[in-house]
Parts: sequence; C-alpha cells; structure tokens
Amino acid sequence: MSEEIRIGVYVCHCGLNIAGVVNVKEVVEYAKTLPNVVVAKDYVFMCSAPGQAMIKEDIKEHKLNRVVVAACSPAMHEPTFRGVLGDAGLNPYLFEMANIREHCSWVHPDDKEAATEKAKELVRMAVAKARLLEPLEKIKSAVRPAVLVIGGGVAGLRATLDLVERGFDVYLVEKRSVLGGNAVKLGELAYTTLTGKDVVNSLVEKIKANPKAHIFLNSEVEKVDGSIGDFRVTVTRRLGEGKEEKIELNVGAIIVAIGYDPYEPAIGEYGYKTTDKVVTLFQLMDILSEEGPTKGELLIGGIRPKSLAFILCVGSLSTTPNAKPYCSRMCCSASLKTILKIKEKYPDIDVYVFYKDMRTYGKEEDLYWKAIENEVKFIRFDEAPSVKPRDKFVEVEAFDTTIQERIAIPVDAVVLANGMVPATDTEKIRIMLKIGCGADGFLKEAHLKLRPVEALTDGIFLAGVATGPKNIIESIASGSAAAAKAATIVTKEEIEVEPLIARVNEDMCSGCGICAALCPYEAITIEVKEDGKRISKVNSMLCKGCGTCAAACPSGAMQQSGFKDNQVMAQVVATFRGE
Amino acid sequence: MSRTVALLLKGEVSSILKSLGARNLYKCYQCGTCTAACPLSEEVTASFRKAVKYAQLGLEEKIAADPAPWLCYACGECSEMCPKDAKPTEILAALRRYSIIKYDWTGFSKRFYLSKTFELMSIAILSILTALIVYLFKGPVITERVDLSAFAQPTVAIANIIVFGVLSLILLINIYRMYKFTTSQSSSSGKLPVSTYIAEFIKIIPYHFLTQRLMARCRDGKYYYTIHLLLFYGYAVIFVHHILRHMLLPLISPTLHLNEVASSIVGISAFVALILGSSLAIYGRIKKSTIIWEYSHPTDWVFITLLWLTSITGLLTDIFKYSGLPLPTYVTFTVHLMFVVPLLVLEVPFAKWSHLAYRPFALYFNRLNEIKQLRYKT
Amino acid sequence: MKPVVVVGGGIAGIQAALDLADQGVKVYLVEKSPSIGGRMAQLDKTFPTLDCSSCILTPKMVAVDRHENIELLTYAEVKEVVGEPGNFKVKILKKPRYVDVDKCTGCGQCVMKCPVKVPNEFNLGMDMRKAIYIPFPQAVPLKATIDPEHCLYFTKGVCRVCERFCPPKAINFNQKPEEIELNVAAIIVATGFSLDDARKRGEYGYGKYPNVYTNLEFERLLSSTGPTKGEIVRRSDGRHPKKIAFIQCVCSRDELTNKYCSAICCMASTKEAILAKEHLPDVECTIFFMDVRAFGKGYQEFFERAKQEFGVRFVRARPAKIEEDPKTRNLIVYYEDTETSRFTKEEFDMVVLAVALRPILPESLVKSGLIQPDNYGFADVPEMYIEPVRASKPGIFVIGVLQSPKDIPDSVIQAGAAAMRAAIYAISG
Amino acid sequence: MSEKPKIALYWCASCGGCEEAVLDLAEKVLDLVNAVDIVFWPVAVDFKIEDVEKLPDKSITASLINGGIRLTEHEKVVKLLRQKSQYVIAYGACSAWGGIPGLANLYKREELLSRAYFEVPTVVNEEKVLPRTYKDEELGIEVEVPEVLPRLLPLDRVIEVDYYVPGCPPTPDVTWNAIQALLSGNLPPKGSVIGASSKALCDECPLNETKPDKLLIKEFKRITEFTPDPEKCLLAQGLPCLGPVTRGGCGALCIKANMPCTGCFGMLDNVSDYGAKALSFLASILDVEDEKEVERQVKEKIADLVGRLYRYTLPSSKLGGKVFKR
Repeated sequence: MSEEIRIGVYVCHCGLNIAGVVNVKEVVEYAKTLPNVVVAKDYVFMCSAPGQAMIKEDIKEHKLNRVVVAACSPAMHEPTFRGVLGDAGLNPYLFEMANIREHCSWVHPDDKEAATEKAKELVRMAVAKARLLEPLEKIKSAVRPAVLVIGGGVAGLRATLDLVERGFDVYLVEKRSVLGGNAVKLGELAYTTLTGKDVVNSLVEKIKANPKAHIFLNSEVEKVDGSIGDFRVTVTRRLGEGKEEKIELNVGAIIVAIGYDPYEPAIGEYGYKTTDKVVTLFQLMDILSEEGPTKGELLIGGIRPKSLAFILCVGSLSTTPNAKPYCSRMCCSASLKTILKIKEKYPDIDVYVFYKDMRTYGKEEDLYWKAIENEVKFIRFDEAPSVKPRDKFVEVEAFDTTIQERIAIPVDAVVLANGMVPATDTEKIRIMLKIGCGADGFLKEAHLKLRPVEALTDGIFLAGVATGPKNIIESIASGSAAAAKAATIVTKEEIEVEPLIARVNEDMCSGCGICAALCPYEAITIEVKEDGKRISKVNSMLCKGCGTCAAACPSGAMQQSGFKDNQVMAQVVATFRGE
Repeated sequence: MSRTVALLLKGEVSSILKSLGARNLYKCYQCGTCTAACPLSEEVTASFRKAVKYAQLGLEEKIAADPAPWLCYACGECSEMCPKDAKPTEILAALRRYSIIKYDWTGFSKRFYLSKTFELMSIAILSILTALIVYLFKGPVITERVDLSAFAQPTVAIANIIVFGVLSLILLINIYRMYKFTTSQSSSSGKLPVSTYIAEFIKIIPYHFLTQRLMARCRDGKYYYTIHLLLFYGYAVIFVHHILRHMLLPLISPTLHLNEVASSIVGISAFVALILGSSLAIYGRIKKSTIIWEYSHPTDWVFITLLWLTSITGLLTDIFKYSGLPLPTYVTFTVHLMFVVPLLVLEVPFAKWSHLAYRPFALYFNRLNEIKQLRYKT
Repeated sequence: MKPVVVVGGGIAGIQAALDLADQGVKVYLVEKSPSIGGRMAQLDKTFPTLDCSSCILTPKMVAVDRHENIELLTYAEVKEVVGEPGNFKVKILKKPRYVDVDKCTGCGQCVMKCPVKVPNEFNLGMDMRKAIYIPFPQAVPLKATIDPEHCLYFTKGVCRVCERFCPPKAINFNQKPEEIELNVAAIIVATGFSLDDARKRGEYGYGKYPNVYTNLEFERLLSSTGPTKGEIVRRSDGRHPKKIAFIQCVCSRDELTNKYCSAICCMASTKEAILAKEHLPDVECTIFFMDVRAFGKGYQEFFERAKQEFGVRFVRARPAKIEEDPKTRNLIVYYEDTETSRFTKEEFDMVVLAVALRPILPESLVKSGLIQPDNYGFADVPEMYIEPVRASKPGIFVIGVLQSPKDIPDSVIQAGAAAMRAAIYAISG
Repeated sequence: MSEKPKIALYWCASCGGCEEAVLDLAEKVLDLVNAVDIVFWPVAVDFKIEDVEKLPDKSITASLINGGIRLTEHEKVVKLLRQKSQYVIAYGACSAWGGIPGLANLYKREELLSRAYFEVPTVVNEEKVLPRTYKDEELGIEVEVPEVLPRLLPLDRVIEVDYYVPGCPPTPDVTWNAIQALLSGNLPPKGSVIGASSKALCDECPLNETKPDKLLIKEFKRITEFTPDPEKCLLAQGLPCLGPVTRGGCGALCIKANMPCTGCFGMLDNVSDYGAKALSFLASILDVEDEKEVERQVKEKIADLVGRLYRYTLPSSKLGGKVFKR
C-alpha cells in the first residue's frame, strides 16, 4: 500500500542495435533523475545471463519493488525479464518495458539525437506506469483429460481416432444415425480406386475397435458450460419413439467438425428442379455410386446421356444472385475427377465444362490437363450460362470470353457443380460455444494463417469445412491438426492463464451490459445477484485481455489489469507533461 | 453485337482435324502464347489461339471464316514457346487443310485429304488416263529428229485449254466460297463500296502473291523463304512459259515462236529451281529438321513427290530434246505428263497448292473485314 | 516417451515442433541454415490479411527458442536415418559456426568489422552481407556465423579481425563439425522449397534484363529489412517504377518445366500488387494470369478487393516474351489478351515473375527410401486419403511445400497433423 | 457564540435551481437550521460580504457553492469563502463541472455579450451599451460592475474543492445525504462525490432488468420519433439514454417519467471526461459493420451532439470548449 516505490531502470545496448543510434548513457543519466528511480544502469545485452544477474542483484541490494527495462519489443523479451523478477522474489508483473529498439533506433537511424530524446520519453512513460503497477497472479485451472468431438464426418473421425490412439477419452457426437458425413457421397476419389465410403470405413473400424472412443449417434450437443480445461456438456440422444436421453459430459477441450451442406440451387437456378435432366454434382456422384439408385449406371432423367454439360461455380463466386461470394475450392477438381471417371467408363460421351476460372491448384492441375486431353470442351464464362430445358435435350448457352462469342450447346443432361455452404447447425453451435464466424458464415479461426484450427475461444478447436471449403484430404489433415491442439491441452493436469485480463470492480459496476455485448471472446456475462442487481462477470479463462470492455465501460468499473486507466493515463500525462 | 453460334458436329470436326495433323489439338489451355509469339502478329490482326479454340470446340463455320490459318507461315515459333506442347504450328496447318476441304464445293478435297487410298487411286487413275490419252491421241512419232510438238499436238493444246479452264473455274468458285464464309462470320454486317474492294485487291493480291513477303518476317525465315521462292518462281516461270509458248503465241499466230535457246534456258533453269527446292523440302521432311517439317501429312508427301517427279521428268525431257534423242524424249515427256496432270488437276484446286491462291486472298478478305469493322464500329 | 526430430525450421517445421512440444514431447528441430524462419521470414506481408509476415512469425520463432521441450539444432543437417517407426536412429551433422553460441551475444561488432562482403542470400543476392554474419535482424538464434567459403582466415589464412573485436571472445576458428546421434520415435520433414530457375523460361529475360525480378526478390524489395529498406526501385537505375507487370505461371503449368500449379503465386502476386500500390500510390500494376487460383478462405474476396479497391489490372494472358528497350531499360511485354483476342506489345518499367516452387527433398531420407519422390519431385504421400501427411514409410511425415505446393495455412494445418501422428509414436515409444 | 457548525451558501453562475433544491429538503430544512448556523446565504438571508470578511479563517465548517465561475465577482467571493471555510463543497452540476451555462464556452465572450445585449429580439439597445463600471453622478460613487470572464470555469479551476454534490439540481435525498456526511464527519477522501451513488444510474434504474443479454442496437432513435415502451430499457429501444455513463443517486427520476437520462449527475470516479466516455459507449453499442454508418448515426440521430453529451460537463472536460484563434 503505502510502501515506498523503488524503481530500477535498465537500458540495453542490444549490441549496436540500440547503442549505435541511441545515446544509452544519456538515457541512463536521465532515468536517474526520474522520481522513485533508485538505480539506473546500462548493459550491452540485458537479456544475457550477466544482464539478468545484474538485475537480480540490484533487486536485492536496492530493495527494488519495480523494474523497468528499456530494450527491444516486449513481444521478444518481456517473458524473460518477468522470469528474472520472479527469480528474485518479486512479483513478475511489477515489470515494465520500454521498446527503444523498434521504436527508436530501428526507425530513426538517421537522427541520433531525436532517437535519444524519444528513448528518454519512452523511459519516462514506463517509469510513470511502473509506479502504479500492481502484483498479479497467474490464473490456474484443472484439466479434464477428455475431448468432445462434434460431428462425425471425416475431419471429426480423424480427430477422434488420433486422440484415442494418443490415449484420451473422446466423445464423438453425431447428429445423424451414421458416421461419415458428406464424404460417403463423394464416390471414387481422384488418383485412386478408393471411394469416400472406403475412407470413412477404414477410420470408423479403427475407432470402433478402441475402447477410449465413445460414439453418440442421433445425438446433438444441447448445452456447453465452463471453459478451457473444464467444459460441462449436455448431449441429447434421440432414442426412437420420440424418446430422448440426456448425457452429461465433462471434457477439457472441444473439437468442432460440423462440416458443410452442399449448396442447394434455387428452383429454376440453371433449370434446377424444372427438369430431371439437371442434377447437382453431389447427385451425380450418388448416381455413379455402386450403391446408388442406378447401381453406378449413368442415367439422368431416365436416359444414358450422350452429352453432358457441367456448370461450375454453382453457388460460388457470386455467379447468381443466390450464390456466395467465395470460392468453394473443391468443385473444379471434383467435377474434373468425376468427368474423367465417366470418360473412362463411357468414352463416347461428349462433355462440356462451363467454367468461370479453373482452380485446379497444386498437383490437381493434372486433372485439368487430363480432361483437356480427353477432349472435354471448356467454355469460359463471365456471366452465368443460361439453361433452357427443351423436350428432348437441354440447351446451355453462354458467352465464351476466350472467343468472345455466344455459344449454345444442346446436351442430354446438365450437372451443376454446387459448392459448399456452412452447415445448418453452424449458427446454433456458434452461439452455444460462443465462437465467432466470418462474413461468409463459416466459423472463424483465431488467426487465418497461423492458427487455422483454433477458435477465438480457448479450448475450442475447428476441423474440416466448418471453417471454410476444403477437399477431403485437407479436411482429414485439419482433423489431425485440431486433435494435436486439443492434445496440447488435455495432456496437462492444469493450465495457466496470463493474469493480464479484464476485471470488474463490483462496487462500481451498474450492470449496464455494454461490455458483455462487445466482448469478442464471449468472456463476459451479466449476473443477477440475490438483491436483483445486475453485475458484469469476466470468465478469466476466456478473457484474452484485449481491453475492448475496459475501453467501452461507461462507468470505469471494468479495468484491464496491467493497463488500468490510471496506469495508461499516467503514461499519457508523462508523454505530454514531462517530469 | 454478339450472335448466338450453335455448336455443331460434336466430335466429327475434331476427329477430322486430328487426321489432318492437329495431333496435339487437345492439349491447348488457351493461354495466348502462340499469338503473342508469332512474328506476324505485329502486322496482321489474327488470333491463332482463337483458331485453336475454334478447332477444339469444332466450330466449323468459324474455322472456315478464320483468316488466321492462312496468315501462318509455319515458322514454328509458337510451337517452340507453347507451354502445353500443343504444337499450334501443326494445328494451323491442319486448319488450312480443313479450310481447303470446306471451301471445295465438289467434296473432292475432303475425300482426297481423308483417304490415302482415294488419294493414291486418283493420282494413279489420272496418270494412267494421261498415258492413255497420250497414247491414243499422240501425233506422229518422228524418230529422225526430236519433234515434240508433232508428237504431242494437238493433244496437249486441247488438254491445256480444258484443264486450264476447268481448274480456274473450280478455284475461283472456291475462293468465292472462302469469301462467303469470311463475311458470314464477320461481326459487322455493313457494306463497302466497290472501289474499296478494287483498291484493296490491287494493293494486296499481286504484292503478296508475288513476294510472299510475310513469310520473310518469320523467324529464321530466310532459308525457308528461299526454298519457298525457288518453288514458287520455278512453278510460275514454267507456268507462264508454258502458257506463252503453247497457248498464247499459237493463238495469236501459228508462226510466232519463242527463241528456242532462250526458251530452253528459261525452262531448264526453272526446272532446276523446282528440283532444288523440292529436294531440300523432301530432305527436310525426312529429317524432320525443324518444327515446320516435323509433321508431314500424306498429302504433303504426295505433293512434294509429284512436284519433284514432275520437275525431274520435265528436265529430262528437255535434256533429251536438246540432245536430239527422239524416243527418250517422247517417253520421258509422256511420263512427265503422267505427273504433271495429277499435280495440276489435284493439287491446284483441291489440295496443297491451292494455298498459293488462298493465302493472298485470306489477307485480302481479312483486310476488307478490318475496314468494315473500323467503319461500322459501334 | 521418445523424442521426435523435425527437419526444417520454416513455418511448417516451427509449428510442428511447437505442437509436439506443447504436448510434452521432446523435439529436436534441425535447420540447415544459421536461423530458423524459412521462406516466411523473407516475405513482407501475407495474404489475404496483409499481416506483416515477420510480426506474426517472430513470436513463434521466439517461442521455439524458449520452449523447454525443444532443442534447436541450427546450421545442422540430417546425414543418415535408419530404423523403424518408433525407433529411428538419426545422425545429424552440426556444421561449425566458428562462433561459440553460448558466448555470442549477437551484438554485431564482428559483422561491422569484417572486411569481406558476400552476396546476401537472405536478400537473394540483391545486397551484401559479411563473411561473418547474422542472417537477418530477427534471426533465432541471434548468433553470428562465419562462412568459411569466404572468410579471409579460411581462404587466405589472414585477418581474424572479428576475433579481435568480439567483446565476449566468442570467435573460435578451431571449431570442428560435430556429429550427433539421436534415437527418435518419428521424423517430421518440412524442408520446404526453392524457386525454380526463371532462366529456364529465357523468353522472359530474367538474369539478362536487370528490371525483371522473381516474386521472392520483389518481396525483399517490399520489405523494410530488404536491400532497399522497403523502397521499390529498379535494379537498372534506382528509380521508382510507374508500371509493373506481374507474370504468373513462370515454370508452372508448363510442359517444359513443371506441369503442376504452384498454388500460391496468384494470391502472392495479387498481394504484391496491392503492396506496390501502397508503397507507390501512382504505380500501375498489371497481373497476367491464366486462371486466378483464389481458392482459400478469403482469397476470392482479396482478389476482388485488389481489383476494385486498389485498381490492380488483371489480364488473362500468358505473355510470350519480353524485350528490353536498351535505352530506357524498360521492358516490352508481348501478349494476347485472350478476353479481347488482341495482340499487344506493352511497355512496363518493371516485371515480376511468379516463379514455380520446387520442393527441397532431404537427400539422406530419399536415399534410404524413407521418402519417395512423386512424378513431379515432391515427397510422395501414398495414403493421402487416410494419412495425408505420411511419407512412403510409416513414422516419417512430410509436410508443407515439400509435399505439394501450398500456402501458409495449409502448411500450418499439415504441421499440426504431423505433430499429432508423431506424438502417437512418441508416447508409445 | 453558538457551538453549532457554521454553514455558508453561495450562488454563482447558475439558474437558481440549486438554491431551491436546498429548500426542497422540505421539513428537513428545519432540522438543518437547527443543526447549523447559516452565516452567509445571499439569496435567503441578509448577510453582507463584509460579514464574511470579518470571520476568522477556517471558521466556517462548510461552504456550499453552486453555479460556475463566470464573473470576476464569483471569483472574488469563492476565494474569500475558501479562505474562511474548512470544507468547500461544489454543490450541483454547474459548480462541479460547469453545467448548462458552461455550454457558453462554445462561443467567445464577445459573441455572448453581443448576443445578450444587442441581438436578442426583445432587447432594444440602440446605443450599444455594455455593462461596465461607471460613476454614478447622483450618488457620487463609482459603481463597480463585475466583468465577464473569458470562459466559464468549474469551481475547482478557481479554488480547491473538497467535495462534490452532483445533480441539476441535487435531489433532496442527495443533498440531505451530503449534509449528514458533513455533519457526522464521516467523510470519504478529499475530492470525492458525496451524497450520491458510486455506481452508474443503471444500477438503480427500474428498467435495468429488462436489458437484453447483449445490449446492441441497430440504430439510434429520437424521442420525437416514437413513444418508448415504459417497461423496457430505453437504451435498448434505441434512445441514447446516458444512464450507463452517469452517476446514480437521483433515483432514476427521468426514467420513471419515461425520459432518457441526460446525465446531470455527471461521471463516475474512474472517468475523467464525461462526453468522451458517453460517445465511446454509444458508438460501441451500435451493431453496425460499416464505420461510416456509425459516424452517420451518431452525427445525425443524436441531435446536438455536444449539447447532449456535454450538457453538464463541457468546461470540466479535456476539451473545455471550443478553441478560438487569438
């Protein structure tokens, strides 16, 4: 409380990285003049062992209770120096860093004086804040060594199998009565004689043989409480005759693999459902399946077509008013793969492909080349083709941009390569798990590039097409990747969370609820107390310390530990007023 | 602006094109490298890529209307640069063959190009027929001196007139058909004054016909250009010489004769040029020494062989004639005729040699279209 | 529990190592160059979020360095692998840095004093580094390395200036190669890619015309840590370009070089065009493409943004050739716009070639048959539908561009997948 | 004299409502009068300034000062009161933060005088006379007219203030609470608000429980556009009610009259700029993707933005008022 504030300031040379531009000695001398600064020193590499030792000694000798290091970005070495404080018996959060490398020497190499002045200002700000720092403790929570997998498509199956093989209990919840999801409809896969069903079966067999796997078919997740390490889940299982059963689960992590729905064209979109000669790619794959209605025979509208037109980007790339703006990624390759299989079986068939942009990326380019060589004729459109069903045939017409002519082709049947849309359950799951989704309606990953299988909420992972279109191989890989992330949690007995999070001062909170609406991590709820008063509550396991709530809180009741209003204001004042 | 084109003849066009030499037609993915690589693109407006696309889709009307194949002189640059190894050079050659078929109203070209048996049979029949006619209608066989005119007259003269007339007529009709195809697919329907037709004709046809200038622009063009000129001028000189000597002069006055020595020098040197040109071409084709000669359609062989045989027998006839060997002269002459007749009757209106006429006319029609489009630009 | 070796310290290798280490598995991360980071460290920003590449990568690199379960073996190569899944013996050769890494503080004094200049591979030879060097400012570990091929002491037996000026006395010219043998449960290979040689498509004049660049070179031009400190200037005269052409599929989708599509170039070029516009608002950017492979999440939206918001011009054409105007050093691109069927010769003052990715297969594993190359030279994945990251031999995992051309998210996903599968071997090992 | 604590009350630039608010204590006024000695209260009791001047320093227990500092006279008197008082209480919004008269800081002094003395339609002032010190020939004295200061200032910009009592005016309960605190000597740290709540108005608002879990709205509405449902949180209905950012203690009087809170109790302890915080929270609850749309909503749907968000606090805000070039 009223203990005297004793601050040590340490200015790093970072070799020549800082000292080459900033006059380090001058900064040290300046730091000594700042109030509460007891000791100020410089060293060539503060992060090195001797640098760290120096700080530790000073903490003991000068009875320091705050430390400021002026060096590189805190992203680089803040954890290092916090460790130093901890080792010296000081709370690690009584530490503040001034970034005089990235912010001074690296950006102002040509103006040494100004860079030095700026370094002094940054140190002054850091000291001003350090004075107001408070000790904080890491937040810990026990972990349940089990994982919930929502969705029994290939991604969910792969994740389940990986985790049970890794030795964890996995609860696999599938809405339908069978496992496998959309993959079972894919028919024979490219470059192999395997079918989607074969892939599913090989995974399911291994899962069923493992006692750690607990499969709930005809089941849906009803409710999820808790947070990373300790989710409490209620699953409802339909038992037939309208009966239901509720199952309570307790897991440390959740994998969401709810897949996708094939885009369903509107009635009349490319003639869909106005004639039996127009089918979707998924319907065609079903027709071609050995277990399909025609036992694998190519029959569309009752006849064996002699000519087929494929229209790509159905439901994708904004081709029609109903279509989504994104690319569904797998339809080009899936169409060409199917065409090649058809050509193999019926070499005399004429195939026309109306496409907007051929996206056989990577090695799949091969499918495109093979299709061309098999005399599949490609018509490149910009505006969606028109499909006019006639008596005996269907006329597909489009403006081919490569010859700048309209082309009308009478064909026996039309196949619409329909894309993927978020599964119907996405919205429900999203709200239940408090995870985000993007403008495209798919679930949002924590970082598009580097954290593609993690949700913004800790402990929840995303696999397969739930986050966006993928082919079967990519979905399976993401299943394993999500399993790996889940494993990093459930291997631990206890997880620790940084204490730099938002906290509510209950004496000041009026329960207005503005913070709860804004929290991007769904970490804030409004609790109604016994006296009927509303109070905001932060779930410390969910809070990421982004500060949104603290910034918006109209009454100042919400404060961000480590970045409290008074701490930040002190820095602002120090910036402009000087000391 | 854009009309609807019905895609016709599924499969048939492409199989014809493949048998006409478009081996790698179904490799092209429409990148446009060929057009951009062509040294002639800077001079003429044509999209070779589009020609390939027409071929892939089997748009036969479009192919017949497209000047692009005729603007290509097969230098091979596009084939070398093509990232898909589609060999546009060969596709364009096949498209030229296909166009010849399309232009020919008699349907003869089609059979000639698509059936080797038909091709060889028609040559054989014509050769035998020629031999028979010579045998039946030959003049007196004078053995004390060489008197070819006595031996051949009046057979040759009559045949000359018939062949010249009929073939010219067929060729003209074909060129007219080519014109109709071109205009039918033109995107602008406006009309041009007759004066433009005439002015452009005068500007384009004689110049390009006589100089084959576009070919000189081809990369490494000099060598092929030389061979081409040897063949062209060899043929042209003999043709003119023959018409002068056997048709025009006798028609004007039976007493008019060319100077025998000058005539013989002209004739012999033209034959030598033809022999040299065709030998080099045959050698090149056997060796497949460049992209141009990598692929030879059967009709290419027939043409070049007939030309070579015609030239050799023509030269031999002259040599025997000037050496004063009557019988060898008559026999060689007969054999010469047995090659000349099929060469002229088959190749000029129905097959490869028609390109002599189609190329400059394609340029001409293309130019007319360009003018039309400029004038009626929307 | 047995450890796992991860070969290759690019983003895929880094992610695999972290995902394993976070599961409590001991990981050896082997990187042949002096620092981890790989190709991603060379990129300026990443599509489609336009995140600064090193800003998102550096924390991961630091995390690897700091992780108690990860042992970083940089400047080291795998020499030999024998064994079976769950029990591989891996011989690793640690090349001598001639710098004691325990003493070196990365202060850079030695680098300043070293008199020998060598083309800087991090900036693709567009500027110079010293014979003793730290590859880039955010290098992990931040330690100097002597390049014996160019060091005067090793080539001529003289100099030793670095030794004299090194404050912690870390230079050690007597260091010897060191061999380490490890017994591991599984091996994850993420050795990445290099660009194919753009000279194979000679018609584009790379290496002949100074103002023709590869896309990776252009990334370095964009980067503030690059040879021009983020200025886009022409090699020939140091001037800002006014018109830049980006040519796609150079040595990709090409019968003569590589038949496959390199998957990332369309988006990378789109991003580079946007960044060029951000650097030089008046610059005109044209992308010559055949098909825009905007297949990933947010990619199509990014492509549309490039067109609408940034005014990047997209022309569907594969240029046939480039000629240089010898006076201005400008470049004349020959192409047919396939959407108008017009042949055009257009002048640009800079051309950027999107060159194909070629996998770098680790010789030692190919030799022993643990990894088999596929038709294109990428690492084969025989069971791609069930185990999408497993190499020819079980227990060996191939991820990232080594396996097929792919973007960062897909590489990261594969890294996670490999970490999962390898961990199963590790715990039962 | 008596042992009762001495109290002074003074009125600066205010509407006078605060003076009445003291009387609104009703019968409690008598308790007050019993408990204290009033030594200065110009509006009610006939003391002169000289009487105060005669008092020893710090002899007044507390001075309750309402109104902002607008005139030189205000400055002079409050400085005197400061000298004579143990506690100075800024009583009411004007005194605490400037209040409604503080909105005059959006204009130059000259503009204000010109408006008041020349331009107002009911004023006839052909000679363009402005108040000024003059010599009264009849009385033979110099009549001193106080000068108008360039800006209106909250009390604490002129003298040190010990406690604040918020409200426009403070409600009787608040006033009574404050007085009791003063008299009992049970006082919070200096600089605190006394008499009111430490939480925002929502805490005591009867409609708080009707708030949705996520308080997000698609658009702002003006009260002229519709009749709000009296059973439902006004903010949730789109009215820019300032309850969340305003100190409670008033008993949600306006809300009970189906009117949104206008913010007369000012900001809470951790907030340093009322209007900025208000703007921040209002913009935050707009569930609109496009930033431009947020700007449009705030500009167009919240009429008189400064007048609304800084109605009581402009002079005390970080902005202080409009900045004029000299």
